[in-house]
Amino acid sequence: MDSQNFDMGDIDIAWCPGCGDFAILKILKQALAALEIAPQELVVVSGIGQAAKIPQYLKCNYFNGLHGRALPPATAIKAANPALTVIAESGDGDMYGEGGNHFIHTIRRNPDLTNIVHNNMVYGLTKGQASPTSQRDFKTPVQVHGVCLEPFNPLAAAIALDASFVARAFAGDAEQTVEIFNKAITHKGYSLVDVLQPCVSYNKINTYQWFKANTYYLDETYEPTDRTKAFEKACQTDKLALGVFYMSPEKATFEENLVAYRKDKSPLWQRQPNKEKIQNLIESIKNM
Amino acid sequence: MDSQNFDMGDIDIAWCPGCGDFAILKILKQALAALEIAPQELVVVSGIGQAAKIPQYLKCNYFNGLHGRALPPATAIKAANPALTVIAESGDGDMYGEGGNHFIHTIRRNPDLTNIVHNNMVYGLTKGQASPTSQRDFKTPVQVHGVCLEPFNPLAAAIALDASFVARAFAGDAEQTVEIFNKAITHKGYSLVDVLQPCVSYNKINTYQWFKANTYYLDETYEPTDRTKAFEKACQTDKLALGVFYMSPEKATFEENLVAYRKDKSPLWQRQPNKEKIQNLIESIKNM
Amino acid sequence: MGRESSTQSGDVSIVLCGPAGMGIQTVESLLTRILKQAGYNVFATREYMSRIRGGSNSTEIRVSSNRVCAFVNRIDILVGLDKNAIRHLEKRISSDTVILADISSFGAGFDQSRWTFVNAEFTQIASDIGNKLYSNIVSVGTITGIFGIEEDVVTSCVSQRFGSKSEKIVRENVEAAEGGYQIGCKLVDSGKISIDIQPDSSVEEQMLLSGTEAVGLGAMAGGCNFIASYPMSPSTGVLAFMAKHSADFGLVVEQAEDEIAAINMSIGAWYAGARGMVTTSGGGFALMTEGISLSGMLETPVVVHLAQRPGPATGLPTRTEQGDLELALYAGHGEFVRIILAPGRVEEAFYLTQSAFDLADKYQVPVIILTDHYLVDCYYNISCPDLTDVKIENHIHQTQADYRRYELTANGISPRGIPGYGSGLVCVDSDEHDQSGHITEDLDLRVNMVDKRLRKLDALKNEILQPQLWPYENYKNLVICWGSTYHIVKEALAQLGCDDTSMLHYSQVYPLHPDTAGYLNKAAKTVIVEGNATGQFCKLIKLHTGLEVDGKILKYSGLSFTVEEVAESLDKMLD
Amino acid sequence: MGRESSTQSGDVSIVLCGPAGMGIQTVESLLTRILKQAGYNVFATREYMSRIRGGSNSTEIRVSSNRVCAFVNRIDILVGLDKNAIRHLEKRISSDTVILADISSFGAGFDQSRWTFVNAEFTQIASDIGNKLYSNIVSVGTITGIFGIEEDVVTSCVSQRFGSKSEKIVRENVEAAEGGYQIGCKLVDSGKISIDIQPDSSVEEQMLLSGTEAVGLGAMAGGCNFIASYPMSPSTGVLAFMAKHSADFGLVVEQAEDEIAAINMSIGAWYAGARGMVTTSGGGFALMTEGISLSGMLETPVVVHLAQRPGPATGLPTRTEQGDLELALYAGHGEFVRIILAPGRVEEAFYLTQSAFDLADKYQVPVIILTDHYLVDCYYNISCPDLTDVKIENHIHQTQADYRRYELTANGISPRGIPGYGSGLVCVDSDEHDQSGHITEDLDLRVNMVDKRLRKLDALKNEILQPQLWPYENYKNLVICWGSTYHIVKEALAQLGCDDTSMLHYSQVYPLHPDTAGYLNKAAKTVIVEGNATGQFCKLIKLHTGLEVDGKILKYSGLSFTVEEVAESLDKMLD
Ligand SMILES: Cc1ncc(C[n+]2csc(CCOP(=O)(O)OP(=O)(O)O)c2C)c(N)n1
Ligand SMILES: Cc1ncc(C[n+]2csc(CCOP(=O)(O)OP(=O)(O)O)c2C)c(N)n1
Ligand code: SF4
Ligand code: SF4
Ligand SMILES: [Mg+2]
Ligand SMILES: [Mg+2]
Repeated sequence: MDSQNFDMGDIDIAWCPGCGDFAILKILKQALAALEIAPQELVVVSGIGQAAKIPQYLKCNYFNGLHGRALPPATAIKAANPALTVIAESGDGDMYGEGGNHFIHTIRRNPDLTNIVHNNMVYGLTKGQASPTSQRDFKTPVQVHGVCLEPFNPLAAAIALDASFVARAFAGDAEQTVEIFNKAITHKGYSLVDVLQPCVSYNKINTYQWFKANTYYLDETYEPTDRTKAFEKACQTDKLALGVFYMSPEKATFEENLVAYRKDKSPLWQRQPNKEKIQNLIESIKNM
Repeated sequence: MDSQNFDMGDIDIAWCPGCGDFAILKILKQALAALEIAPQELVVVSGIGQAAKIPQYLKCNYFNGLHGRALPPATAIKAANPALTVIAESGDGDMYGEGGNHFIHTIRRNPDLTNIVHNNMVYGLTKGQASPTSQRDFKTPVQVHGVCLEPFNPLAAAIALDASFVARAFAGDAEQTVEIFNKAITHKGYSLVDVLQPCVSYNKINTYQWFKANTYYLDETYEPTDRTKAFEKACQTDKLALGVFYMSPEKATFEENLVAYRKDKSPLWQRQPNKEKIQNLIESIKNM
Repeated sequence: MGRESSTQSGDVSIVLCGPAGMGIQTVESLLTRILKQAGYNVFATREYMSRIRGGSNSTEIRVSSNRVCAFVNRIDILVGLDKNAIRHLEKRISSDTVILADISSFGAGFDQSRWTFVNAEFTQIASDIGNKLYSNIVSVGTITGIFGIEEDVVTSCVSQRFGSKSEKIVRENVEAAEGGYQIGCKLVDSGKISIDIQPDSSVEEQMLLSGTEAVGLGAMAGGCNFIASYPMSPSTGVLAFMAKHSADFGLVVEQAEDEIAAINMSIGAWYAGARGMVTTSGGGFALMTEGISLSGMLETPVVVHLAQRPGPATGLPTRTEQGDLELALYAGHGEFVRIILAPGRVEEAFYLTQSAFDLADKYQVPVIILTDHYLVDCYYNISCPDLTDVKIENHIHQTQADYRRYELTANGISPRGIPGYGSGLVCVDSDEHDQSGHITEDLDLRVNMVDKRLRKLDALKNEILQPQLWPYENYKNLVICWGSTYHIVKEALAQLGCDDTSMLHYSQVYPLHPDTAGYLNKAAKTVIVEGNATGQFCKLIKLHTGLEVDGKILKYSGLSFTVEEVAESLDKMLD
Repeated sequence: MGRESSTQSGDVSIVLCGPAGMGIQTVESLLTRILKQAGYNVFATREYMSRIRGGSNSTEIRVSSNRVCAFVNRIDILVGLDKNAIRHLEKRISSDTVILADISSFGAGFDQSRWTFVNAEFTQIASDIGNKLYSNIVSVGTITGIFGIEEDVVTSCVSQRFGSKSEKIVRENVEAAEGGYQIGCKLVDSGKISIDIQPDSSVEEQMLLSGTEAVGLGAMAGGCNFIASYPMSPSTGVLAFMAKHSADFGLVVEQAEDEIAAINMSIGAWYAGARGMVTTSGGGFALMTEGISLSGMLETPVVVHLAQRPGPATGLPTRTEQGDLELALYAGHGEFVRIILAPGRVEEAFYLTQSAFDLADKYQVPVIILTDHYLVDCYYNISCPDLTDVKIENHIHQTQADYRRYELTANGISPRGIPGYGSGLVCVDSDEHDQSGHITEDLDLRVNMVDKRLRKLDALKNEILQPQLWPYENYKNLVICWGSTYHIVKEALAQLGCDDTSMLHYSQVYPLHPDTAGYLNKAAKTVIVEGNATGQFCKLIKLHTGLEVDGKILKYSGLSFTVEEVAESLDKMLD
């Protein structure tokens, strides 16, 4: 499939020229095309932020919900219709800040969806405050004396939660990021891809150059099944490794665990209440 | 100091006879007494749940707030008056479920408070639904077919977030738990003590016996400064280790980082708005 | 007992009281089932503390020749399982109350002089059988003995109830019941107690149903196949009910990490074509406020069951109140349309919950079902809900390639597609959006979209439920109420027996029925009965009609109104 | 220009328009400061899209002989920084508008025929200096030239503004301004444009202040020393303002992980004796709903700045609306007292925010300061706030050993202790509690506690702000408004010049002033002006007075009302 299948034509894109989000949009289209996913079978769920605008610029079904709340509807959409391909995509503030609790518990739930996080280490849309991943001493109009909180380490956290698939990518490297997206989307279960994304307007520290200088790829010999090793890698923050950090031992997905699909595989929208069964239930309560 | 200093006298305690919460209350009193903390200088902050009732039965200042929201007011109280000893204490549902986002970000903030979690692996007060730490296959009136989410591993998560102090204790062992509480309370910075607590009414799986059979203490040679080792220990869930898992390299606390105390060490309540300074600021804005 | 010759004849109020954990709930459910099986009209309501063990909890069971469905203050027979029971219910005990208790177990020095005590050796008999814990079953037996129910019915009900346990346990329970039964018979024989209540032939075909079960069943009948919620009293029962039947009925039931996740999940489920709901109470609903607004903006339906309890904040977790009406009315930032239903009866909880899903689907708005602790927790015999006439509605459209989710239409309702059904794309957006669902900064379009969303209020006006006027078309006095107080007010009016006073009960509180002003204007005097401190429904009426209600009967102690206090207050106000 | 002989003489509306990221904000702030320094009355308001680069944003700067403080539709001079500017403002451009633009940069084929264009080579001059980006500074120079401001004033302002940059940059900016200045002078000389505005001697002692700064300064003056918030337009500016001055003033400023943390932190801070606040917008406030209820129950004060933007849900993040009044009024489950202030002017934003902290402290209730995007974002010259008469209140009590946090008192207010000050213990509880703050199931006490909490409403009734009536004590028509529309309605009335019409402006919306009915009853006709679609304040008036407002002027496009449209609508309605 050609990635143009996902193009929206001549639209006005609200991102700043040079923003890493453009690269991620392009990469996403390529990955989706390579996987032959029809726009009609795809749902992109996002929150609010610059990153969260991505489905607006992609030919797909989408649910552009509340700030911080991409994962709960994404999980529910997948649960309501497991045949859909579901991608939950948003910014670092959205996913790890406002949405932090859903991040934790979605990983525990393990729905078969792909969670792509545009990690620009800043709140872009609201004009440059610190995000949970902002580095120490990063100065902003709110963090006037520099950030003094420990930066959130999404990979270490996801590995600690035994996430099914954990990867980091860099928006500046299309080729390998397409690869990683492909793996994440085809992976069964929850997969996290934290994508390092330069914000040219509000993050003058973690620029394209900085990311290039401070990242490297996990090599061929790296085994993503060793949780402790993966954790160690994730904790290494002087240089940021890229690639697939961790894949947990296979576990059932959220949808697979749902009793709703034990006898009936059809999506929920195709089901009608069964009057007779309900009437029987009423009868059995009556006789209790 | 005698631990009776913290007794409330002849009060009606709403916990079930035999509940592990009684043991934790007693242990807490002992630790506080050993540390010679005056009730007037102590603030216990809790959410809602059985565990969260603990300050009601302790002679102390307390803030018994909303379900899931113990950590934000605890952080603020410490920030508003760093001289106070602040303990944030609640149940596993409260801290890791409803309050999960605050758990993450409080660790990042590193206020000098002690976070004690009564981990009974169940929602006690609401009559026995699964909590985030409930084990797989645990059956409840809501999880009728058994829990199928990955149990939340608070220690692994805290270590992933590079928490300042991370420990696990068992309510059934007063002596060693007093020790751990002492260490946690005297530790500078955020300290987590996850206390395994039998719930005699709603958790018939993780009983006193079960905990006894399934725990052991980290031995003398264990070094709590190695993050990877600590993580490995935390991930080991066939048998649960007890003791201090991890202490991060020393970092500044939230209060220490606050510019509010750079020039003035007095608690916020002693400060009055400085009219002259404000008038000067107005003047300087005028001339901008 | 004093009762038998009093006007309450044919209607007995039995109250069981004891600490949590002592099995009152077992007693209650067993006793109500036996009584119902014996053909009596039965009503039960509990009041209990927010604790698992200890304290004092009580259950009122009314047994009656005619159907009764309301909480009364009067206690005819009090079964006190411990000493505290007497203190706990002190205010409700009168000289007519017979207190059945094992007084020996209350310890020495217990003052029996103040009220009418009848000793019953519950504990002794239980101990003889082998375990003091059986004393609650003994008390069940005693009551059934007093009622002169066939002993067979009693023993078979007891065996059925414990059927899943070991044979020994079943046998011992039966023995306990029989032991109690003998006590009961003796009490009647000795003339200490007697009861004059007739079985009612219509009861046999009826069922005992609680508000919780009614909401749950109604949801299933409404096609609900998805529920995500976070436990919170008194709303959790609905979640548990759905969970219990999830495998059989193919329902997705998920305990969310918090209420915010719950509502966002349910909205997501609706987006994908499911029929989703959440069940919660005030504090949880407060957290869902932003989600309610999301539903309004996305025009993706959602059904919320809001079971009220007293606030603010944590308040009284196991008590009742009607204090969250205004929260339900105004929750959510920005302006959009909602529907709020407030069933007055258990049957209605079924039918209205069923219809909530159709309404939500049809108008693409949030629908809130406002109940309270009292309603969800009480139960009584009702005619079995009948699905014959329930129409299964379906408002999902198959999309075409040029599908636009927010097409501007005359009535404000745009055909709702779902992803994966049709060749179109379904784009929903919490930002202001164009017809295709894409974010817009076109401020003329903004105005059109606001208007479109608000237009739905007109569209749904034809479906507003008529408030129920009872018993007279013409009245001098009008007593207004809403939600769970239906039967209480009705019985109070019946008790007062005024022939110039009617009740006007609302089971849809918003939008308020346009005939409201008409009803009120017809009355010389209007009184409202509400379970809150500020008269929230009163304010809603004023807002919509400009009319001031003349009198207010408000209660916010955490307990439901009793028939007597409503009657008494009305009596004072209406003369 | 056409203006000079028109009635608008003495008052010019200059609008600058260009894409985000092109430095309009620099132009605006530089220009307003220069104009103010030159002794002109200045007003500025922006409208912009929710994006960082591109799109079309505009700023209106009104310069005038007399003080003006309101948004007008009229554009006298439009400085178009790109081609889209013209399209973006199309509806506001009239035949009297002079469009100043570097038309050569608009590309070939640009149609100049429709309006009055005056070419100004912003880009050329900028490029000559070395960077096209200077073209915005060139435009600043041009305007100052047109106004005939002393060149010295201009260059010194420009150097001051860029003083922290390299010498080269300062020099180039000054050159750009000078280049523009020449253009301006030439335009005047050639008669293409001329301006007739007098400096106002009172301006010198005044300051330019935005609503954001006023709220921030007011908070500081109110003793606020703690703010925890989560960024959300248009409320974030207050957080940034406090952060900027945190070191100097010893403030704790924390960006919370979410709004729930923010409000719970601020309540915690108050508990410990700090004066805490949060700043947020509708969606964030929705998430704080449970926290508002907590403040009500704990009787621990909190101050919330709620800067409204259009909803529902994400809505229009950078636009304005008055759509969250009802949310503010009813947020929180259960029943408790709150205060809602809605400053109408920038000065008032200062004074009311200051007093919000005292009110919160005194009555131990949540106080909400309801502003909106328009108010926080606009600025104009005002008299410098004066702290001389501001009384520093302090309501914290030193505790004794027998201290009880919730002592039942006649006015409902219990002395508030804090931990660590005194020998008592301070116990606050979100459950219903006894006087000592311990959880209770005593239902009589429950009633007492509800009554106590609600009694505070009576206590604070003496401090409700009188609505402002202007200009006539006696009137036939009354135009009601609240919050940010103060100056707009006032100017509209002034423009209409009716001698029988007054404005009644509310800067405290709740509790509603008891004289309201009196004011309304005096009028033959009442009209409300509100920035929402359903007339929320109108409903509040109806609820409290039973009175229906005769006419509604509502706007919910995302833009503020303009003076002209209010005047026009009033003109139609009042005759
Ligand atoms: C409840 C709520 N709080 C706050 C906001 C304001 N808000 C919108 S986007 C955003 C942060 C965006 O940061 P991030 O998720 O990192 O995305 P980016 O813009 O950097 O891509 C915030 C705070 C909101 N829309 N809703
Ligand atoms: C917002 C909100 N949601 C839900 C509840 C109901 N609730 C009270 S306690 C509790 C869970 C308690 O579990 P845990 O924290 O593990 O404490 P435990 O009772 O087991 O000690 C819940 C769900 C509430 N009070 N507030
Ligand atoms: S602000 Fe940053 S993240 Fe947002 S569009 Fe611009 S460059 Fe990208
Ligand atoms: S329910 Fe469990 S946790 Fe709660 S008091 Fe009883 S034993 Fe303890
Ligand atoms: Mg970001
Ligand atoms: Mg628990």
